[in-house]
Amino acid sequence: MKKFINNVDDILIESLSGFAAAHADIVSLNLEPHFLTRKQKAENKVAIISGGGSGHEPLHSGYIGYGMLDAACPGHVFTSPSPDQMLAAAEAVHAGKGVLFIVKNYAGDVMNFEMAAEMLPFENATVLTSDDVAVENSTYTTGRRGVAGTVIVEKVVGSLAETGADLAACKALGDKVNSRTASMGVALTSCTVPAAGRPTFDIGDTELEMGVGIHGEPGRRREAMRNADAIVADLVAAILEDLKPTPGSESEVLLLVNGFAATPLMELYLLYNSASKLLQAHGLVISRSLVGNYTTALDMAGASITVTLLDDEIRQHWDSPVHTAALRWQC
Amino acid sequence: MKKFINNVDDILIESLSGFAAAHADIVSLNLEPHFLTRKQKAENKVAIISGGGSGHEPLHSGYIGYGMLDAACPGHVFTSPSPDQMLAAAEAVHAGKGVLFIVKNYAGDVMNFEMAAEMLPFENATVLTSDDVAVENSTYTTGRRGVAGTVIVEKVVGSLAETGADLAACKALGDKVNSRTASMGVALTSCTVPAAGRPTFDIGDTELEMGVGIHGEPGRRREAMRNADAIVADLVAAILEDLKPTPGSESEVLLLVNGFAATPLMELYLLYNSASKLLQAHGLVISRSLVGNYTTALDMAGASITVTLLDDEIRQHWDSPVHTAALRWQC
Amino acid sequence: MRTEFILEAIEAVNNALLNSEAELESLDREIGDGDHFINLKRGCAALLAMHDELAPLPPADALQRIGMKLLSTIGGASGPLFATFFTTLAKVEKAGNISSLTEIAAAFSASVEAIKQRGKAGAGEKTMLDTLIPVAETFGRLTAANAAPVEIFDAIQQAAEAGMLSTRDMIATKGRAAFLGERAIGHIDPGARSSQIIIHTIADLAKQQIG
Amino acid sequence: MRTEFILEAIEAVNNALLNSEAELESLDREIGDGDHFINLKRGCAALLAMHDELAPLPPADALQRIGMKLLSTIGGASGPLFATFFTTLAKVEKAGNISSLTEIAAAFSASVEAIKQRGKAGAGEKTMLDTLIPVAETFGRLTAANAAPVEIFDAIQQAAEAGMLSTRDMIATKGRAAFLGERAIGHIDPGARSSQIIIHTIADLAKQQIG
Ligand SMILES: Nc1ncnc2c1ncn2[C@@H]1O[C@H](COP(=O)(O)OP(=O)(O)O)[C@@H](O)[C@H]1O
Ligand SMILES: Nc1ncnc2c1ncn2[C@@H]1O[C@H](COP(=O)(O)OP(=O)(O)O)[C@@H](O)[C@H]1O
Ligand SMILES: [Mg+2]
Ligand SMILES: [Mg+2]
Ligand SMILES: [Mg+2]
Ligand SMILES: [Mg+2]
Repeated sequence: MKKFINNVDDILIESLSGFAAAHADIVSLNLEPHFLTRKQKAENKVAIISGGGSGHEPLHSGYIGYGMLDAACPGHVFTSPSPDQMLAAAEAVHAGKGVLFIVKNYAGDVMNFEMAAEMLPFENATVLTSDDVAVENSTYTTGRRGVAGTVIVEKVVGSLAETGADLAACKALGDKVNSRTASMGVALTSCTVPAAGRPTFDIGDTELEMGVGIHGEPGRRREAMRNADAIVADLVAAILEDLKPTPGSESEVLLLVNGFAATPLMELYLLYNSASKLLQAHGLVISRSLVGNYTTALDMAGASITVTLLDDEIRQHWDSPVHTAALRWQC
Repeated sequence: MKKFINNVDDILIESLSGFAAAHADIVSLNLEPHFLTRKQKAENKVAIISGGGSGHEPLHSGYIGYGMLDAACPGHVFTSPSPDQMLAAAEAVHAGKGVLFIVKNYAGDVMNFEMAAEMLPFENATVLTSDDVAVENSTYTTGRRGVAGTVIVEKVVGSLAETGADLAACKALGDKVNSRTASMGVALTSCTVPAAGRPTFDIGDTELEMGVGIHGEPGRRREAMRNADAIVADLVAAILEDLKPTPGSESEVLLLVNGFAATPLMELYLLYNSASKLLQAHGLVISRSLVGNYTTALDMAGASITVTLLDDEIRQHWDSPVHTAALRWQC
Repeated sequence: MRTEFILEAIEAVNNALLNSEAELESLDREIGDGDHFINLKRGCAALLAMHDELAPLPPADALQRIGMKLLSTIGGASGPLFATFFTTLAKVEKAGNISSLTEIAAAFSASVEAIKQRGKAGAGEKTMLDTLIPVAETFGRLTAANAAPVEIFDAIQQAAEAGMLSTRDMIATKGRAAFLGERAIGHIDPGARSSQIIIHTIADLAKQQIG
Repeated sequence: MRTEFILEAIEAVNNALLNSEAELESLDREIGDGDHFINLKRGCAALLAMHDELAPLPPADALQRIGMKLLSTIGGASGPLFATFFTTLAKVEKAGNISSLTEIAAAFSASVEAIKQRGKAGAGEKTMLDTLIPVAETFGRLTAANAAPVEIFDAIQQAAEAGMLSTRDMIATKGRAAFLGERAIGHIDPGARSSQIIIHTIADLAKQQIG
């Protein structure tokens, strides 16, 4: 394992400190318990809080700021944060209109946020994101994993909250975006958890892991490496099978090609090229796009494709001003 | 070599097509010769054109747009573009006030842009970027390489050009920023040129390449892997030795921690944390920051640190609105 | 319950888990995300660091603090579950001192029940519960039958081991391994194994103190 | 000059370069960025594709088009240099047919001179010029001395090889390898080697046509 670290035990705090220093105009960092908030506390809005294991940067801290999150709780690498973090974060950013937690659907995150919600002295609700169609839903009561689609939920809900909408409306929009969003990923290499010091899984030079999770969890199947168009065709097919857009409806979609960290932008744009052609051939109109490392898996090489079926409400809240470390436009 | 590609020969065009499709609101792509321009042609300003080998994305195409470049000419992977591209791009974006080429100092880029400049029917000038202090200047007449500091030159000059400043002023500011900017990088792995199909250099599991170039050119020396603070201390020392900021002057600097592509944001922020402490200890004030993959080297794991000595003029043009695929603020 | 025993148990469990680093890490790498050992190690370290703070406390208070500390240090899926176990144990102890083996068995059973509720899980889902449920059942059955303490602890250790091993052939329907479907078959659940190590260690300690 | 000979030379050079893929690639990996072979291959392929367009042209026009095509296809450092070589050759040919070996030697020398100017480089800087300059010198000297053609071509091949090999012990002061300082020592310059292959191939072809 070769990583830029000093001490495995200090990686989180040093990285958070660097993040907070580099973006001191946007965020403030609190330590013990660890959480980050907007520099300027927002007033009179639902407080939007997310969090999860670290190693997925810029998720979630990179999405704190105007138009998106009020606070984020970073756990240790790939480990859910704990309720004390969420309680302290909620205390810091609550602005009288309740708290909405945006939580990726993993047992650990769900239980920790649930315990926080139970202890929280404020009105609160939770949006569980579960966009990963690699996990076939039916047989497992756990449901699907939340992956890169979470960014879209956070952006859209964050925008609505900025308008002063109430908790129920924010929760409803979050659930709607989640239900209209589907993702699937593929890995070319494993990631290495710093504290473990060796790759999470072994993968050959001519293999890929189709449907991999953002923690290096194995996916649908191990396969022989194929060309980009063939890989994208499988990802897009699984996504469309899930979203089932009305054929020929010219439905508008948002297409996110997300890198897991170690895949260069040049390849991500090549994947975008391939995916966009397939979606268009399916009668869809790609009216919004995002390409880059938005939900990563430590140092994994690989990428995921996310499609959200837009409607006027979602599109409007996607387009609205946002000012965070990792997403910024119109301001 | 595992990469998301279809055909090695098509990687450039497919990636450019994806880029142009994903950012169709900002850029237009021309093929044969390959160049990209702003969607809306700018009027009455110096046309700022850059270019270079591909594989450094988002450099340069990702910096096309309001407040930065008017056009970019992408060469094949790690290969300078050719004069026909620059001539066609200049033809497309020239707006009556001349053309400024921003060129990284490599023999190939220099010669190709020089030939274009000789053939160009418009007034033109060139800013050569040469911020890489890994190359000790004195003994080699070639001078230093241009690396991530190029982004800062492009942003600052792009902003000045937007004000209607003339060619000489743009050239002078570009040269000034370049002379106040120093960078140095370190690689943990090699990159793999797709057409070559194997890593450019071999590097052991406990080695690093100090002073590596953005094409995987060997650096100052091969060393044993060390902790992040020790690595950063060497990079910062070389940079400060070059910039020689007046000690204790509280000089303001811009600190860019740039990833070469395969290094996760979590590690880049950790490097930022380390570098910022050293600069502060040196009496410098870090008043502007940028952390991310801004000048990459295909799929190399590694990072570079860039410091620019700010003054009022440079800071103002750094802060001004910019709207490109990879840098966007205030609009 | 005695706080002293709790502190001894923490130390013994910490040692036992540290000795299983490679195994636990690889189990969670195979069907999880590789951090289960690290999570537990962090939790144990936090508890060891609390030694002087816990020592003077009555057991109910010690258990409650242990639960809250585990909640804020382990994280992940196992954090809230271990925390729930200890805070439930604290509640039962608070309600009336747990002293006889029968009372301990009942308190254990209530705490395992709380884990089931927190994780919305039951037996056969390839989790730590496949270790804990048979242990609770064996513990309750043998104390009710007034079996000899050593016999009870032996039986608990066997139940834990059998339960842990039974996860090998299961498909997971809870936790991270649930995303793997058929691919989880053939791998022992890391949480089932760590719970079995913990149970085994504490039972050994109890046997020593009896013997 | 005959266009036919130029076309034959292109084909022969293309074959020779393709046969040296691994070597050229590894030379540029060692002290450059690994693309020199690919750049040349792309240039050759473009020239081969122009065959029917070039065939009917007078040699000056063919050379000019070759230069411009190489300029727009090779890229990198070698693109403008090869292009400069051919456009200079075209200019000389245009000014008055190059036919005798003496005229060819003079034209070659002028074209190498143009490369020196374009790249602001000279002998001993560890570039293609370390192959080309000795060749130009040998070519000029032996044609002036009225040496036999075969002897001239043999001498050219030897000069090219010696020049190419001489780059091994040099520090580079031009091109990408200049950034390596001492570390470039021990490696032959890729451009020096490719130029040597090209010269060797064309000299062989010339010898065949004579013999
Ligand atoms: N709902 C649940 N009920 C009981 N145990 C669970 C549940 N979900 C997960 N676990 C247990 O947690 C273990 C994983 O713990 P750990 O690796 O620390 O957390 P994470 O899965 O969040 O990385 C699994 O092996 C399993 O035994
Ligand atoms: N200034 C120069 N003058 C002459 N030859 C040069 C000069 N700079 C580079 N070269 C030659 O170009 C070769 C490299 O070509 P190539 O790999 O195609 O381009 P790049 O270096 O841009 O990747 C070097 O090996 C060297 O022989
Ligand atoms: Mg985990
Ligand atoms: Mg090159
Ligand atoms: Mg785990
Ligand atoms: Mg090269």
